[in-house]
Amino acid sequence: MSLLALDDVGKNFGGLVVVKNLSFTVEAGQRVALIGPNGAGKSTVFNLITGVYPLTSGRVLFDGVDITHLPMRRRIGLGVARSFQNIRLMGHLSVVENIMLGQQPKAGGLAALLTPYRLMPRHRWIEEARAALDEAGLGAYADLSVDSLPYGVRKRVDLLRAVVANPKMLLLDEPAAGLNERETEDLHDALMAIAAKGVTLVVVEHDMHFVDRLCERVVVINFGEKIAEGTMAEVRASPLVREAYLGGDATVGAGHA
Amino acid sequence: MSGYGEAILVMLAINIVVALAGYLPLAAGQLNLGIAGFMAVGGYTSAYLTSAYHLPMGVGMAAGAAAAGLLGLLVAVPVLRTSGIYLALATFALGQVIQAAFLNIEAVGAAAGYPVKPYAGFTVVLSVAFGVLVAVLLLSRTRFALLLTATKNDPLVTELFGVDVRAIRVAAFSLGALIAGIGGALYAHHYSYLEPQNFNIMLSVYIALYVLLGGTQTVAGPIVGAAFFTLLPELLRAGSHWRFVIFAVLIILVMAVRPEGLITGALARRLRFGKRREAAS
Amino acid sequence: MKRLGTVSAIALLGALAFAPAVQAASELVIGYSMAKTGPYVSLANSNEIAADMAVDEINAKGGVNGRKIKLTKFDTGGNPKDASAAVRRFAVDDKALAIVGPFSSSECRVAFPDGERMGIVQMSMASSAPGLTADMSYAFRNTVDEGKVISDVMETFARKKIPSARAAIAYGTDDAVSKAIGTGVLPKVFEQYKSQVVSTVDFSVKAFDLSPQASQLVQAKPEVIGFGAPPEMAIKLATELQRQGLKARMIAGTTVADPDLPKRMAPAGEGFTIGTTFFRDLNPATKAFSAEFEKRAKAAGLPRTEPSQMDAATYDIVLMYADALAKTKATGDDANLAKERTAIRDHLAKLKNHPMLEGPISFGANRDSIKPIYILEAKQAAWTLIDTHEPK
Amino acid sequence: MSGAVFAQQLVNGIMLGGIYMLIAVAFTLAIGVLNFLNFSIPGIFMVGAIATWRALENGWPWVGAIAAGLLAAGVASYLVERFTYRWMRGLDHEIPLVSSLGFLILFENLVLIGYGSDQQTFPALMPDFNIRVAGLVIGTGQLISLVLALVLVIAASGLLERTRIGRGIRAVAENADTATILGVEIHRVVPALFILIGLLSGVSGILFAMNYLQVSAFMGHEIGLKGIAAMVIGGMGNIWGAILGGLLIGLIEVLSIAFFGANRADICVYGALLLLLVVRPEGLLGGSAIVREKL
Repeated sequence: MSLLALDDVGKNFGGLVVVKNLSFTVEAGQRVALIGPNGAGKSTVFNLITGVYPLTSGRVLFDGVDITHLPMRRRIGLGVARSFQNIRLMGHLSVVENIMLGQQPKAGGLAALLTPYRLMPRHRWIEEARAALDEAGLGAYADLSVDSLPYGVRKRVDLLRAVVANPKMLLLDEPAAGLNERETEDLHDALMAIAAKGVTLVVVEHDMHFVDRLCERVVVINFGEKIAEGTMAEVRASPLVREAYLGGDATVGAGHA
Repeated sequence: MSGYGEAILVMLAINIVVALAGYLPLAAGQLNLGIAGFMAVGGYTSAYLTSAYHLPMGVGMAAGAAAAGLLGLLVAVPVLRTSGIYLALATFALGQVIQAAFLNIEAVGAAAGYPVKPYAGFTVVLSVAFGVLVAVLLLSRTRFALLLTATKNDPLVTELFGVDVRAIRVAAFSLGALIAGIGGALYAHHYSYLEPQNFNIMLSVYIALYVLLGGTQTVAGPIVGAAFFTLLPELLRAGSHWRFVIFAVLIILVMAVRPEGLITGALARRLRFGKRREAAS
Repeated sequence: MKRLGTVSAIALLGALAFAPAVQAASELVIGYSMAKTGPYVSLANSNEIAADMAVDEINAKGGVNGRKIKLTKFDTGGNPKDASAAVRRFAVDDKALAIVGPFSSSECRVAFPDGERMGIVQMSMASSAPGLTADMSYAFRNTVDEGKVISDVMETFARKKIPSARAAIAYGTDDAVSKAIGTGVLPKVFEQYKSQVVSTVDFSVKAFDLSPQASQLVQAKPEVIGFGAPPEMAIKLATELQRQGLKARMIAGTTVADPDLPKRMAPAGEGFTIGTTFFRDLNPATKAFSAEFEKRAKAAGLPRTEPSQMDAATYDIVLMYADALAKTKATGDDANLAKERTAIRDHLAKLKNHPMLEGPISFGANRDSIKPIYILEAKQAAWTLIDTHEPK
Repeated sequence: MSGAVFAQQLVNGIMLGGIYMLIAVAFTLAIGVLNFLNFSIPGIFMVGAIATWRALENGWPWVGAIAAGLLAAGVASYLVERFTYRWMRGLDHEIPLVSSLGFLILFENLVLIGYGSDQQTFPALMPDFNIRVAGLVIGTGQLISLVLALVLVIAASGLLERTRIGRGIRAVAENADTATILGVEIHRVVPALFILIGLLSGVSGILFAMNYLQVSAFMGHEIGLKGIAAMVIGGMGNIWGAILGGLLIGLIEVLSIAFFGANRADICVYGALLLLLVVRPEGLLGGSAIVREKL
């Protein structure tokens, strides 16, 4: 059974068709990339999977559960977490508090909500959030406002916030965008380490070199439709894909698109 | 202590309570322009129960707070389907309706007002206000407070991280209404008289101003705001006529220089972090 | 820097809270709770002139019991909470023997219970909401019962055969005094004088548009309209009635007694008849008072220089206090303060036909004053005295 | 109630609605374009009327006095823009609201110091400023207000549709950042809009004074609150909605006074507003403006 399955998914905004008859699956533990030209509907697919937009047609299955109509806040409990293209950290919270938003206190309900944890500097949640930051090499930033951080650091905090939710599947929206070579390399290593723990990765990314190194499988969409699927090499051979990327055979797979 | 000082401290204490009532929903990004209405519900409920049924003042106040909180819950559930400005306007309408309703209820004197018998003196008012303050401070150190800020900052992302944003908003709003009820009950029992005319829109607006001027990101914000609005007109007393003009100009200037309020989260963090660094060195 | 801010804020708070006012021991202190700013400014800020006048006159004659009188003032801005603060300051910090004011009924409601708890006399110059002084013993008002005033107006109408068979009632519904006049006083008075009430309309005292009410009155065609609301509303209703073409005589009690009212509502207010407790051209004393008042009001740059009934009432309150201080041999010494304050109360409560500027004043069962009522009619943009009712 | 009185009451309601309209349009422009609940509008309304009254007291001719009132209102509104919105654009929507309230307090207290709390008599333009038709009395000031409101709204929509500054305003209403990228000079468009809002409020205040023959420091309060209600009922940001909302609020107020008494009128007016916000928050004429933001 696949971890994620999109079954004939469609999405219209008013009269505008953004996603059409889209079906693909992701197996547990896989590293999959979702690529396509600008405006192909990649981010919309993420929004459909996470429930930000309701589907116009079709269904979404996750871990054997039909989540098509599940409220978006319930999906993280099943194991779906995501990062954001335009880094959406909470500017009024500190770094460690942003990480704590990612933490999913499992039991306790109201008690978990109302524990005055900040009165206890050694509280489990704070400890865990700080430990996660230390592990990611971000410990020095823990008590700063996120607004004051450099772009690369904010990007890593955004990713870490999704990771601490302990998801089964991580949706990453352009994780490498805006990073320099060194940072991209670090990101690659970090994602490989996350994957090694058994987390499934689905990545939207324009940096084909990065995709090529990270992902085992690629799904290509254009105008909301799937036009190719397979390994990077297979996809690269597809004439439809070449056409989609402005007919330029050099752009696909060679560096930054 | 001087009689005047006591009177000012009582005003300050009640203003802090109602500022906290406005702060909780504002921390989650909702402006309540009907706080005076919730105060009226709390005040009248307590006054009526203690006068007509001779219940003890503590019971009356608790009932007043509960009534205001319950009303908040009833209003918040339908109205919070929408957000932002709509909630502000709905609460404004609600405040007007509550005021107009009390003008029509003869059992509590309608326009003539309602005398309140049990008297809450200086000590009682300050103790209750202190209790409310401690409760809100404790609350501000929980995950709930974290989620309030996150909800205000970015409701969509907060929801994606598994938070029922609407429930958080409803809870913040209703808790605020409950605290406003306590504030109203304190007012009723200290000033011994309730008039519907006192609980007008301008009172709600001023309470919202306490919070926005002080800052919506920390509990210190509404306290500083309430102190600013209570003490400044007293300090400007010498200017008599001009005091409200100076006061208005100060509001405009403060908001121009610190649009997020006098006390921001970043400032509070800097102070806290600074302290920690000092302790470490 | 931050710490400096905190420290100075605490210091400031401390200064506010703990600094008692410094008093010269040789003076007898009277508190004056005034609504000099805020919503009542136009009615209340001239009271201060009358109060100062009274104090100056007393001190010019050597004061009371060999000591000068000192008026210590507190501006409440018309706000009940501040009126409460004022009582506390006068009673605790200033060691006042009695308090002039507060002004409005809303302030009295809050300040009277405070005064009761602290055992200090207060006397309002303007509040006329019914029943405010019941259950109290230190709360006085130098104002009269609206029922008596309006009844006097109707008695004058009956005596002078002014047509009043068809009557209507117009009152403010969200103000205690106005509503009491509209629902309690006027129906009873009209019944007593055999006037048939053909229409009753109510309005909010904040309303600006009285067209629906006027339309109803126009249809009912009354000869007199009993009116219960503040003066501003009288102008609005008279103007609107004129616009819709109704000629009826409006009558009212002391709520609309504004010296400038006929001028402000002219020509719509022609024939408006009210009962009040002060008339400037009554006798040499009132004329002299008015002349001196006018001089001081001009010097202070006030827009209105003619004294109102509240100004006269304020003046008389100070004089009554001075008389009470003299009769009770008050010293203002800390040790006897509570006893002396109570003695003042007991003296005032027994006052009978005490000759004052407004006429002979007594205090009734609830310590509301009983004094002459002057019936005034608006003629050519001025009040003219058409009748006087001495207290029985 | 007889037919004649009911007809008169309908006229009264529509005429009162005419007064509410203009102020509702001013509120709706501020909300629709700038997402700014501008609480200084009742203050500007009052400033326009007071300035006109002062000028008349000083013996100015009517035209000059009205021009002075409009100028004062325009300047006041520009000041509000200068010291509230300009410094706070892009922050939470309730922040400029605080400063606009600061301005309301400022304007009212300045007038309070200058002219007292008394309501002042505003001179009548002519002895009987009314039209009498078939037993009905129609206030000319209200009628002018009603007609003027309609004319101004048609003119304003024309302005928004056809002129450069109008297109700029609409672009800002869509998205201020995009508008800036598209080359809209936001630093000129927004002040222009504020001056327009000021003039509308000023006209409204002057017509109010001519009609009710009174001005005072707090004259803007009641009408401002009703104007907000009218704006919401019509649909925030929709100019025609403000017209409809103004009429409806006027009618609800007058008819509820006539049938249930004045102490029930506020319950009816604000109860209707509350009900509408629960049932149909976008207002009667408002489209569904609540679109999920894009990630």
